[in-house]
Amino acid sequence: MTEQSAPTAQLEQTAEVAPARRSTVRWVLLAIGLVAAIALPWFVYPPVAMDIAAWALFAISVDLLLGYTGLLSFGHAAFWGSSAYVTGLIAIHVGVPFPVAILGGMLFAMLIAVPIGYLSVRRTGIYFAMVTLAFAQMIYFVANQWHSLTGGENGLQGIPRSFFGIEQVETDAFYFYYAAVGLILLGAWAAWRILHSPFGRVLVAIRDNPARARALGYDVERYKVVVFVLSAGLAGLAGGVFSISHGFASLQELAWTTSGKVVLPVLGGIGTLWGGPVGAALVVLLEDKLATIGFDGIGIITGSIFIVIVLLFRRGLWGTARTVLQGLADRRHRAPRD
Amino acid sequence: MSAFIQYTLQGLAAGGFYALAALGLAVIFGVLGVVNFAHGACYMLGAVVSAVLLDVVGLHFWPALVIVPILMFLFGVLLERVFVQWLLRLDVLYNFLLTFGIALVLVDLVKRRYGVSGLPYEQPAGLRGQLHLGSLSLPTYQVFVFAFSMLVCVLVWLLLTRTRIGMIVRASTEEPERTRALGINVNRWVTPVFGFGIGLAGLAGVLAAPFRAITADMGGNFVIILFAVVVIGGLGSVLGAVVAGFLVGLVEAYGQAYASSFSQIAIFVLMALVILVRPAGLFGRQETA
Amino acid sequence: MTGALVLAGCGGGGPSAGGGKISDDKVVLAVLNDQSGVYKDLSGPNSVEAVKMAVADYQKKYGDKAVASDIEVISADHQNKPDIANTKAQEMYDRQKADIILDVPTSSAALAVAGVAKQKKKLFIDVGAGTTELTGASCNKYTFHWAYDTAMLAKGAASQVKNGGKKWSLVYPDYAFGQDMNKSFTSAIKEGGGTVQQSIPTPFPNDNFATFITKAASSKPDVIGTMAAGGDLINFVKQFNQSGMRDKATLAVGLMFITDIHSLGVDQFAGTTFTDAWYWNFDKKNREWADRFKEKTDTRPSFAHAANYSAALQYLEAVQRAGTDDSDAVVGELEGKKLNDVFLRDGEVRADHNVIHDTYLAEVKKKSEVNEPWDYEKIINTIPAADAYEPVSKACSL
Amino acid sequence: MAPARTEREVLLATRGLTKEFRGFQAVRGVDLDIERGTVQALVGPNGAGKTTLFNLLTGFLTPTSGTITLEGRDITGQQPEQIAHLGVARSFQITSLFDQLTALEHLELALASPTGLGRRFWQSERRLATFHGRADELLDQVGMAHPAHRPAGQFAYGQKRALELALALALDPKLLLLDEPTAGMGLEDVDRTIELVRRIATGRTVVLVDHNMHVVGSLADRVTVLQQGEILAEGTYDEVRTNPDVVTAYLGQPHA
Amino acid sequence: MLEVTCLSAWYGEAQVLTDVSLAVHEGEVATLVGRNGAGKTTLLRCVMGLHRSLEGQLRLDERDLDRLSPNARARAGIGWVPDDRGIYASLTVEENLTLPPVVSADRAWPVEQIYEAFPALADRRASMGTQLSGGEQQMLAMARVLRMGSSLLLLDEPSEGLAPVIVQRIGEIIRQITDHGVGVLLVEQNVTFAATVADRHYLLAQGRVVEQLDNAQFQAREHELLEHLGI
Ligand SMILES: Nc1ncnc2c1ncn2[C@@H]1O[C@H](COP(=O)(O)OP(=O)(O)OP(=O)(O)O)[C@@H](O)[C@H]1O
Ligand SMILES: Nc1ncnc2c1ncn2[C@@H]1O[C@H](COP(=O)(O)OP(=O)(O)OP(=O)(O)O)[C@@H](O)[C@H]1O
Ligand SMILES: [Mg+2]
Ligand SMILES: [Mg+2]
Repeated sequence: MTEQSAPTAQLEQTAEVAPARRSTVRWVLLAIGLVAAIALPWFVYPPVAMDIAAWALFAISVDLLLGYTGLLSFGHAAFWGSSAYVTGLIAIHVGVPFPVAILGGMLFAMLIAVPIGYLSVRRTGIYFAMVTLAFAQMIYFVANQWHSLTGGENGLQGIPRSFFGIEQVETDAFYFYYAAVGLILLGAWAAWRILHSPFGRVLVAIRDNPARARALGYDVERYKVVVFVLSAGLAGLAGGVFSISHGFASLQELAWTTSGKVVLPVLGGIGTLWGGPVGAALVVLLEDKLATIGFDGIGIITGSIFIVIVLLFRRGLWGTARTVLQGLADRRHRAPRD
Repeated sequence: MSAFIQYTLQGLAAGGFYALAALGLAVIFGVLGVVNFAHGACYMLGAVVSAVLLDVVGLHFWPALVIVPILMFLFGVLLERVFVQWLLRLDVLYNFLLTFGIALVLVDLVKRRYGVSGLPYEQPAGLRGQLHLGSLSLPTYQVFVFAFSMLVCVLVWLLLTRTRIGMIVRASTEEPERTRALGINVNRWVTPVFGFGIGLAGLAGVLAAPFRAITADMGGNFVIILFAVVVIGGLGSVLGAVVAGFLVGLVEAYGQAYASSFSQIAIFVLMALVILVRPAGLFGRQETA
Repeated sequence: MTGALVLAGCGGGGPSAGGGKISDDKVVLAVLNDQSGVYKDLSGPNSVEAVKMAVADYQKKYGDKAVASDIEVISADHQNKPDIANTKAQEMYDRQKADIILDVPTSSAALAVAGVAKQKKKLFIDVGAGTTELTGASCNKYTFHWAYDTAMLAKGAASQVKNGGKKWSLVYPDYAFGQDMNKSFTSAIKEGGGTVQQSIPTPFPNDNFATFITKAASSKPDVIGTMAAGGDLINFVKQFNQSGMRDKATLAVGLMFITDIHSLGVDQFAGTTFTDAWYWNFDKKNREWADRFKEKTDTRPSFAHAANYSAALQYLEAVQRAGTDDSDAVVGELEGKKLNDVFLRDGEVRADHNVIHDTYLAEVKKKSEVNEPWDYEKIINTIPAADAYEPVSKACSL
Repeated sequence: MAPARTEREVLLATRGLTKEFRGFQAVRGVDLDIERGTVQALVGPNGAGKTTLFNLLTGFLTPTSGTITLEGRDITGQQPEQIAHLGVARSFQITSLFDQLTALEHLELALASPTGLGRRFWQSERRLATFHGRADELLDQVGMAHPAHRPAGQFAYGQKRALELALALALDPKLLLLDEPTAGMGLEDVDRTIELVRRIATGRTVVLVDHNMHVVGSLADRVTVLQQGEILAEGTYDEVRTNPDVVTAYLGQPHA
Repeated sequence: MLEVTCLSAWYGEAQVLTDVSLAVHEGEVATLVGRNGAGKTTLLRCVMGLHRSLEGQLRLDERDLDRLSPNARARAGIGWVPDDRGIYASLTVEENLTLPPVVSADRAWPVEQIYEAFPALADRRASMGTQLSGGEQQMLAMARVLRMGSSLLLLDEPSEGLAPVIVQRIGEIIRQITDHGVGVLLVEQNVTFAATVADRHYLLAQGRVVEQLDNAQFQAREHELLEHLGI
């Protein structure tokens, strides 16, 4: 019967924002997003732009679990990182064009996600978070120990960027961005597709009230595992792009601090898809700028920003903006009805 | 054999310390349902404050053991009033993010003021040297930490189980609105409990000062271990946190002694096993967070 | 840069001809290091100061004869994150027209930057990182390793074998750095005729060393060597002292900076031995420089500060000799040169771009022996440059 | 009693069904036979074990001992979703909905469940629109057509109860378990619900828990009275209503 | 003792109460009847101070309530039995019962008396609140306010999900406490039950009080009301 008691606290998200129905709005946003993604390297330094894109997809993958399924994974570094390494290893030892390598990394991430997910999804809330963390730590440990393969603390250096011998892409970060951002967009599209599918609807139901979902004949565990693996895949895709773009993979990719990047979607706004990218852009740009201003209190700034956002814009930057917009829209829509 | 006993004793000593350090987290976690990621930072503050007081006003270990926790309690009250209270009933995630932010700020403030390479601290008077029992010997200080931690744990446990506080605060965080409607002034209870938890973190900090590096980062990884302890023990269970503290201490000690390079994940393996076998930890209430 | 080459082609006159041969008329020295994390105190912002001192000295020395008339020093904080280091390095070379990057602690970050340097064909002198990889498998034409590496630390510490201290127990953090240190120490001690009874891996990071210390002590060694660094080192030492081992065995520390001694207090460390690449109070020359440094930063320099000064200075000297800041020319002016300055004693740029120099086995003074702030070290051995480092590694081909 | 009617077709049967919560027996050795096509009422004092019995039958709790058979095959210990797929639907006594979803989306989900459409993460959610028609009907039946487009979180209590019912119906089950369907409804809604249940009961089997004797009286073919986890009495409404034990244990002195 | 004058309440855009005025006197039971969604619960929440977007006046014993926080109102003697019972999952039955403070010692029921009245609770006192059966939770919610000894009870469908015997007992209890001067504002769907306990009835439709009847009239016109209002 305990299962009947609906999830203790609700995430301050889709409250008004049940799956967005206004498809016109949706298309406009989509267009904006695309333009942004394409214009990015003109405005920020291409390698940084690449980081933003990669973290954006990572954030989306986290949101897939957090915002739409109510699972806070604190071990996503496992997928981001392991894919980063596997991608790197493939690129180094097999020498295939990087998209292929990344695909390999992504598949590997999904592969390890199956057992991890299978074991974890029976737990909820903080317990889920901690189990996933535990598994991530184990993978970190393996990577650290397996010095010969991963280079341990020194990281896996010198990952090539072979791309059908196209010189610019392989050497110039600017062109590389356009070669790689396609993968990111593909991932983002996949997430969007998943969320606005019948499957996505079931996820929301499961998040709200698992017991009820089961009574309707939905196998909650199975759905959770599937979404967990899908999410891991996206995280892996992002991680692969990241390691190719930087030309190395380091243990940091697997450390829990990377899992800590779950904050990205929260900053942008949970359960909004766009929140992830916004949050990622914010944090990456911040880290980049702060690196050069010669102010040795980076944490003070990032920390304060987190605090302010949680206290004042709980729906996240994007979430807040969107709620405001919808508020206006609703006024128009609702007026006639009640 | 005597080596084994030696390791066991060291494990227990470490365990006692973990228990105490995790206690505050367990209280805040279990009673208020707040994932206080800043707990590590508060532990660090406890240590730094005692080091600074020693350096500036020459306040020694023994008085610090009383004064610093009180200061930290006040600090906790401040945190709760200014930040935490707004998020009490929301999903753990928001507290997590908030306290994460707070931790970042605290750590960097300390770094800017006191640098990164740490502060010196004295060996407390009367706790220097070792205690010898037969072939074994333990640092006196370790023994003290152990005994002291036990004492505090028992007191806290009594406080939460033998009084109404525990239940009132649990209700207040489960359904603040409704609890008000039942004539209970929620804030009056929640705030001090949060402060209390922070105070405990500070206390752990003071105890750490003589045998741990007093640096801004000292809480960074420590807090993760503490989370593991609390989760292994089971959310909301003070007793659980204590038992888990010892468990972790022993596992760590044996791991270090007999499988050094694996000792670093021993804790996480342990945690995974416990959660998978007992969904709500060793002593947790069945409702999951 | 191409522009500079063309001019060079025109063979325009001697050194005094100034700016012309300087890429975009400016020499930019970039310091990329940790300005907020664990290396902040021992390197960090003060290394930037040290580099500025080098620039000033260079300009003072050559006045208007200086090839690099216009010199700029920029810096960035890589927060010990290799990805940021990597991005920043690219940006420094491409956008901010840096001609050289300096310092870069944390091996993974250093190796990442080395990669960039190789790709961009620009100079990189690493000071802060300890990995021998930089002058081993991942060495390249544009990367130099200045102050120290794990092998050198080991050899230094092992030199005390001949002062007694034959039986060793080693405790090392179980990650690349620690593992390298452990290997180097073991071999160095063996060469010196000592024995390593046990070497014990520990987690990293780690705050609880009690069990490890007991274990290390169990074989009754003369010396217990720890490869822990930074915060972990302090944890180790505090618990080592509490355990009462201090009276039973010498403590040898693999990597220690004077800032560590300062932060923990000299009496906690008293009697501990370690390898130092440079000590401010070693002789008059060092001391003069240290005093100038103190005026700027009101603290005493660690060897990293001095090394950054030296690296910057020698780079500028090389530019001066080359008459241009063109990378290949400057590399040419550095390779194989014997160098001497306040930091480099009997220094030499080896074929593998490892810059070797005399190093020192230091012992931490007792509180009673300290007669001014930061006066913490007794130098017991000086290890001549020739013996201070491993021979050139075969793994490296530039 | 069980053997007496074995020639009639039994849809669901329990034998010695027992559930124990840490030493406390909520359901004790219950033998229940539910015949196809009948409306069977389950009444009894609070805490008699009715909801627990429902939870056992629908797999939300696993029995401490005893067996459950549906159409002759043993379903003891199966998962809720599996049992749902076998055509057993239930409503919850303590309202249990998806706060973020609108009434309409609730029903779409329920209707999609048997089709397996929910597994398709590569298709558009518009596919769910195919269920609109049926969903609207159901909402109409329970008088929820008006607020169909509001999130369930905003419903008044009675509205939630109505939606509960609609959900159970949506699965078009062989066996429908209703836990206090009319609780918190006004009389008129109660009567409409009675009508509704009667209509859907044709060709279906319904087990119904309700404390409203009016509802039980007008719907139930048979009534089983539980007390402290055991069957106290069984029979037609009138038999049971006049049974002195039942009166003292449950009804109190009879009135309207 | 309770006076509500010209109360209007909103949920965001939607207005759910319009100019509701009513009064409850000492020792009297007033019911609030109306079909689902009429606004009954909202009204109680307003009185309790839990619903804030409202206009109008709320007075308890000549005392203005607007200023008071919910907990102050509870201490002032308002006891609330919410429609969803509001039992705490994290507390045991006994804790649920003894959680709220006793606001008036002489009116408050001692725990023993409560366990006499509801033996079911006595047996389950050690189990977690939400493990109780629906009806048991309902009893617990009722018992909780009895123990507080409030002077004005707001009962939101207290008979829901209760066995007829228990419903009768609740009826007796209500009469018993009203004899001691407690006022009760009762939200009921179960008209028959309402009729047995109440002195006066307010009929609520679309958030407006459309009629006010004493019990006799109410029973007399029950059928007409049924058609007219659909209660
Ligand atoms: N998870 C549980 N843990 C402990 N006891 C429980 C649990 N669930 C139910 N019970 C107990 O089992 C008994 C039967 O509960 P159940 O909900 O089946 O009663 P019910 O017949 O539905 O009563 P009502 O008519 O009030 O709904 C009750 O006394 C209840 O306290
Ligand atoms: N949180 C909310 N947000 C928006 N509208 C709400 C909310 N809660 C209730 N409503 C609406 O306000 C109206 C009155 O609700 P209320 O709960 O007061 O009705 P009620 O008379 O108590 O109904 P019931 O008898 O079913 O409990 C209903 O139409 C309901 O849909
Ligand atoms: Mg029930
Ligand atoms: Mg209501």
